[in-house]
Amino acid sequence: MKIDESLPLEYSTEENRLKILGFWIFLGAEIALFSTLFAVYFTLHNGHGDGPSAEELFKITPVMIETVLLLTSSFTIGLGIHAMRLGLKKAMMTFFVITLVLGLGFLGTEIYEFVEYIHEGATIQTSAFTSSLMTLLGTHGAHVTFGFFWGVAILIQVAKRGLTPETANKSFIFSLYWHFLDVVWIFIFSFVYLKGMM
Amino acid sequence: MESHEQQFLILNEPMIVGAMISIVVGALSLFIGITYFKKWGYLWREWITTVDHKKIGVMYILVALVMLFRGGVDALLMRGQTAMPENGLLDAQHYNEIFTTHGVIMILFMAMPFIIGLMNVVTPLQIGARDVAFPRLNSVSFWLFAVGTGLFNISFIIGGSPDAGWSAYFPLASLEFSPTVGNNYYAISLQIAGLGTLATGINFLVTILKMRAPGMTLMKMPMFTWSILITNVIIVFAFPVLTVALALMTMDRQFGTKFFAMQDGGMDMLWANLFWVWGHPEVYIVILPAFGIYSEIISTFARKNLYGYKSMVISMVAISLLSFVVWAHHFYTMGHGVMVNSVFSITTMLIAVPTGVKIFNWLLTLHKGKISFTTPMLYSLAFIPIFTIGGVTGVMLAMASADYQYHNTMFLVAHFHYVLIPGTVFAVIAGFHFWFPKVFGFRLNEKLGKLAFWFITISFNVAFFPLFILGLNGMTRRMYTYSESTGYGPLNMLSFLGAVGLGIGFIILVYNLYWSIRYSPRDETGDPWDARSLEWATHGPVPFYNFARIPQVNDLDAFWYAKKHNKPLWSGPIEKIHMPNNSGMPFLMSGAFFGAGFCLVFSWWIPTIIFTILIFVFMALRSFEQDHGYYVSVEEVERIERELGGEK
Amino acid sequence: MMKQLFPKQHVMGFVFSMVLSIVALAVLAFDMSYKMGMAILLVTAIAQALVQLLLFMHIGESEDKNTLYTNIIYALFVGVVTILGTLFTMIWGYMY
Amino acid sequence: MKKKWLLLSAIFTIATVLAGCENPLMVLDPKGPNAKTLSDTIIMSIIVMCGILFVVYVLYAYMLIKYRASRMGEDYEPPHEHGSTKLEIIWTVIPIIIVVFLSVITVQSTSKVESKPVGYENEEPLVIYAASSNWKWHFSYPEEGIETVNYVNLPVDRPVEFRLYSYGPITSFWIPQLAGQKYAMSAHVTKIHMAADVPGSYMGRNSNFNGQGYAQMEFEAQAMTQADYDEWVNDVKTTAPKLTDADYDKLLETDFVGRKSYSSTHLEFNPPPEGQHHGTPNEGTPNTEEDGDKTAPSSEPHTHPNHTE
Ligand code: HEA
Ligand code: HEA
Ligand code: CUA
Ligand SMILES: [Cu+2]
Repeated sequence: MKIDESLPLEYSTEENRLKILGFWIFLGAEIALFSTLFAVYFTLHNGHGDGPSAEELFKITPVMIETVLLLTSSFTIGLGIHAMRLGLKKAMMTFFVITLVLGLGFLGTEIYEFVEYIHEGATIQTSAFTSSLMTLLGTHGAHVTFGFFWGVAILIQVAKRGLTPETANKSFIFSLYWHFLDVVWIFIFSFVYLKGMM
Repeated sequence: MESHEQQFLILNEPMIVGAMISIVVGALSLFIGITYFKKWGYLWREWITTVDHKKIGVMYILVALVMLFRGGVDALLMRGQTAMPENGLLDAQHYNEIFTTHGVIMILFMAMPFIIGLMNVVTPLQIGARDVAFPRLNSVSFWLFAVGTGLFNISFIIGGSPDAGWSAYFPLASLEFSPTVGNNYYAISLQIAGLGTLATGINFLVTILKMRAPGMTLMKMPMFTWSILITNVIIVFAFPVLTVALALMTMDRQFGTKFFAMQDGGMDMLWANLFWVWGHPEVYIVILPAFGIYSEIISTFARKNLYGYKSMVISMVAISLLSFVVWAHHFYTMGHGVMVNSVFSITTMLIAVPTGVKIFNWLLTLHKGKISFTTPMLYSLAFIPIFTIGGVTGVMLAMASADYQYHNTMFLVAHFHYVLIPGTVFAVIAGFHFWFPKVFGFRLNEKLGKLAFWFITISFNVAFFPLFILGLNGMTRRMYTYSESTGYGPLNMLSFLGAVGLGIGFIILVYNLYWSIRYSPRDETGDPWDARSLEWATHGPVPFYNFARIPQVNDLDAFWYAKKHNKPLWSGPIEKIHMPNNSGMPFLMSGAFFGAGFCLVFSWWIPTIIFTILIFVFMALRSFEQDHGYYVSVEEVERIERELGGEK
Repeated sequence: MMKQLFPKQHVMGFVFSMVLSIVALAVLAFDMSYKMGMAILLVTAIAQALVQLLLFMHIGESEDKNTLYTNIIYALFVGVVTILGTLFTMIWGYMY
Repeated sequence: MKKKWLLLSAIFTIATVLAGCENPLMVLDPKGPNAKTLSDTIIMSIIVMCGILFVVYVLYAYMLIKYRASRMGEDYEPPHEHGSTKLEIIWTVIPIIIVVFLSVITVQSTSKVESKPVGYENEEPLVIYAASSNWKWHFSYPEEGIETVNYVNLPVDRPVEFRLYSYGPITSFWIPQLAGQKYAMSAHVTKIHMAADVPGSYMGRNSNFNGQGYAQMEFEAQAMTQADYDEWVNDVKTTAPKLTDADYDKLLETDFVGRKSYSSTHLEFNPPPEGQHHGTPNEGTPNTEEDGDKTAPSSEPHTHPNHTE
């Protein structure tokens, strides 16, 4: 394997560069996927039938908590990658752990929110509005959940194998994924919650 | 007209029982045969676990050929049923299942994989690469596709086929109106195959963007590679829409959500909308590679470079962008205002412009050429006039007002067969004949090839031209029978005869395969057609590492240039070659997908969850796996090259 | 050490994203027209996305940056067309 | 390549036959102004397309005849040509002009058939509700207070406005000789305008696949003189039974029924989803259960010009 020393570890082999490009393209596909979910939500968000409407359902507090947690985690994973580029394995791992903990916090809040919704009589079967809302949120949440386990797997590998072109590449790609989820959340925050409460 | 009750094995239908028996017998004899000839190891080592793009491509094409026959038998049954008024070959339920599976299979399990197969075989060779960017992922793609195909096809005997049309409009496809598991199969098998397709899209984009031979700038790429690049862009951005649509369908049918429901704020029209947001780009996914294939073949057999290379590229980019903004032409009749229909009419008709540019460029490529009429060339030449009929009738459909009269009629059916068959099917057959010697080292017989060609081309027109007239006479599609007084009988009979002729043509085609494998003379040159692009520069059959040395490209049609000017394509010594390892994991993981999909179809939750966990376990295993591939030594490469008749 | 671990670019990005979120909250705090609110949300959300894309994801750092930009722009084109087009055909198209 | 020429001449013959007289094709044999608009549009577009095909075929035949290898001589080597900007501009611009032309025609003819037929602008249309349920058509005449199943009679020389909806899968209401088709859906009402010029019996059917009984889902549309029409209405009013809620429910449940006539309509007890839009609460949706049916459709001003005035 040819290693190009002039580039950061995660870019240092041809294979790594292919993977990074491939992942960006995958993110392009994810943009299309989430756009479709948004399109569905925007089309159906008034279709609440006899169930609760957006105004009735949304509360600002948990949403703000989720937003702060996720934005912060996006920041910390950025720092993690920065530390990785400096070759600071310990610092990098610390930032990754913080990121994943914040991610768990996000998930916890979101689950709490869902339970609240169900208490208010809004399940995924209640109306087209709740179906599309919960599917959009759920898809994002599932991505975060998957990201959590993926992050754990990468942490284990970094701990065991150190910072190699391979592990650095995985960590970097993981960070792209995590930032992307943050971007999606911002759109959910703005155009689902804030717009819904406006 | 009794409706099918929910049942697991369909035992009350002679046709299905017959199919079941023949499948079981076929599978059993295959199993015994493989065991008898001790081929399991060979199969596992050389095919099931392979990550070689050429072998994966061959497997795609094999499945596609089988599916062509499955879809073709469906077609013959439909044409047989409607050949005469009040015919009793099929009842309504059967007819409905059959046109649904015919449409799905032909588009998603025949046209797509055939194209993906050719793209697998050819693209890395054309750009002078050793493999695709992610060989392991490529294998995953294939096996997911294979599993999706298998799942869709077993619906026929276990549980019942989908019966709401390939477009599966809600509310018809909802649990209320389609209570059998048929549409679960539809949603889940397309979902699994679609994931594979998406992965293919990413894989080939990276391959083409990053792995071209030195010197091959984008504007020096062969036109087929260009068409694949653009096609994969469409795949990457269109398939997520299908993913979402199918997921919503599954949830509506199996989890009681209300997306497309008739109550609680649901919107049945939204399914149609999402389906076509994907569905329209999909038809360009199957036509653009065809355009690429024709470009290669026409320029090869006119012995001329492709006319207007740049405008060919620009027009494909234009088509790819336009393909995303026209979908509503599939439901002009849904009652939205003049405004919506006008906008989509105009965007739709605009696609005629770049397509026309391509047609005229091909014609001008022939100009001053030296045209030899080989089998692949015949298909490519037949494509131009016949596809143009399909295209201009498409423009007629694009006129919203007029479409109020064509929509859902046989006129529409005629349109899309006139684009799909001379467009996509002729192209993949032409590509099959053209690249066959590259992969197997011998050509298909030309005489038989031409015989099949004439059968197919003439019968095609006999089978489908009458449908235009029937459509204008008010015959709607998806109608299993009609009364004598309609007067539709004679033309339908004519069309049936055409379909039989098509069947005979395809039988000759397959016979040609058999004949050529046995008797065709082997070709040693690797370049039997005196062709132009890099894939012909290496040996045929191609060694597993493709090129002993990576070629250096200075020109469009690099190989042609090298031949004509006696310039070598490569220099320097042979170096050791890095190759990826085979792996059984993609196959096994796809097995887990099959399990999960099958159980999900029947809403068996616990096994579904177990299989799903298994899928994630495979992903985790893959994450922890350390596999750096292996090296082929210089001596080994030299030995292989010598055996293949001299270094290339 | 701290300076090394907390580069300015990232800290700025974080501050931006927090500020932008708070600005977006204005649509709840103040009484404003629907159009005005949507405009604010659009601006803040797009700015946030750009912060992530440019400052955190380093989209412009590699040799493939043109490909990456094309990819994202194409994805946004398809995304926007899907969203607006769906609303156009399913909702607005019936209201002229 | 004789075949191509055969095909070409076939197209021309067909084009003439299509427009011709003896046994004209249904779509090209309009019996009312809106269908006539469509038929004219179609014939015009066929002519344009034949022109395009002609150009392509002539070029094609020329290339194939002139440049076949067997004629070119052993040592003829084709030239290397990059293309020609001039030619490429020509075959971009001419199609664009054609597309612009077709677009204008499309927009004009679409708005024409989406409004009251030409020549009837000032007349009050006869409103008929057409509802589909597996696998029948129900026609209600609110003006006359009568209802039919699987046949519809209309007076000639009077604009008719069909308001469509469906109890279940999407269907498409189509009387080819009077107007183009339109979908009938469960959540809201769509509309077709038409008028018949000539008395006669016309084929009408559902043209959007909706399950097992789809092929049989035909009805007869009979255009009759005003006098005949009045007589028929009177006849139904006096002789036909009233349609009760229970009858209607039973009717909806039955897969196939023959023709029926009633001297009242279901509109009173099972109102159509008018003024509804997706998204608003779903009272009035045809599929809702008994009590939902009784509530009047929500009275909010509907924003659906397509649906009701
Ligand atoms: C390979 C597949 C393929 C291709 C390439 C096309 C190409 C086109 N299609 Fe087709 N289409 C389908 C597959 C395809 N279609 C399928 C499967 C369906 C039905 C699905 C279903 O309902 O089940 C369908 C349905 C369909 C409809 C919906 C009709 C309805 O449901 O009522 C419409 C309407 O606009 C349409 C239009 C077009 C147009 C304008 C093109 C254009 O791209 C054609 C462009 C080509 C030309 C025009 C010829 C060459 C050009 C010139 C020589 C230049 C000069 C020409 C002009 C200026 C006109 N198609
Ligand atoms: C790539 C796509 C593709 C291809 C290649 C075809 C190929 C064919 N299709 Fe296809 N068709 C569709 C895509 C395609 N179709 C789609 C998308 C639909 C819409 C579905 C829907 O409404 O939901 C459709 C619908 C459709 C209908 C409309 C049904 C209806 O609405 O009532 C009909 C009717 O004739 C038809 C006929 C045929 C025929 C005769 C062929 C022939 O070309 C097939 C030729 C192949 C063979 C004949 C098989 C080979 C040989 C044998 C099997 C050996 C045995 C033969 C003999 C003994 C003679 N198709
Ligand atoms: Cu759709 Cu009103
Ligand atoms: Cu289309």
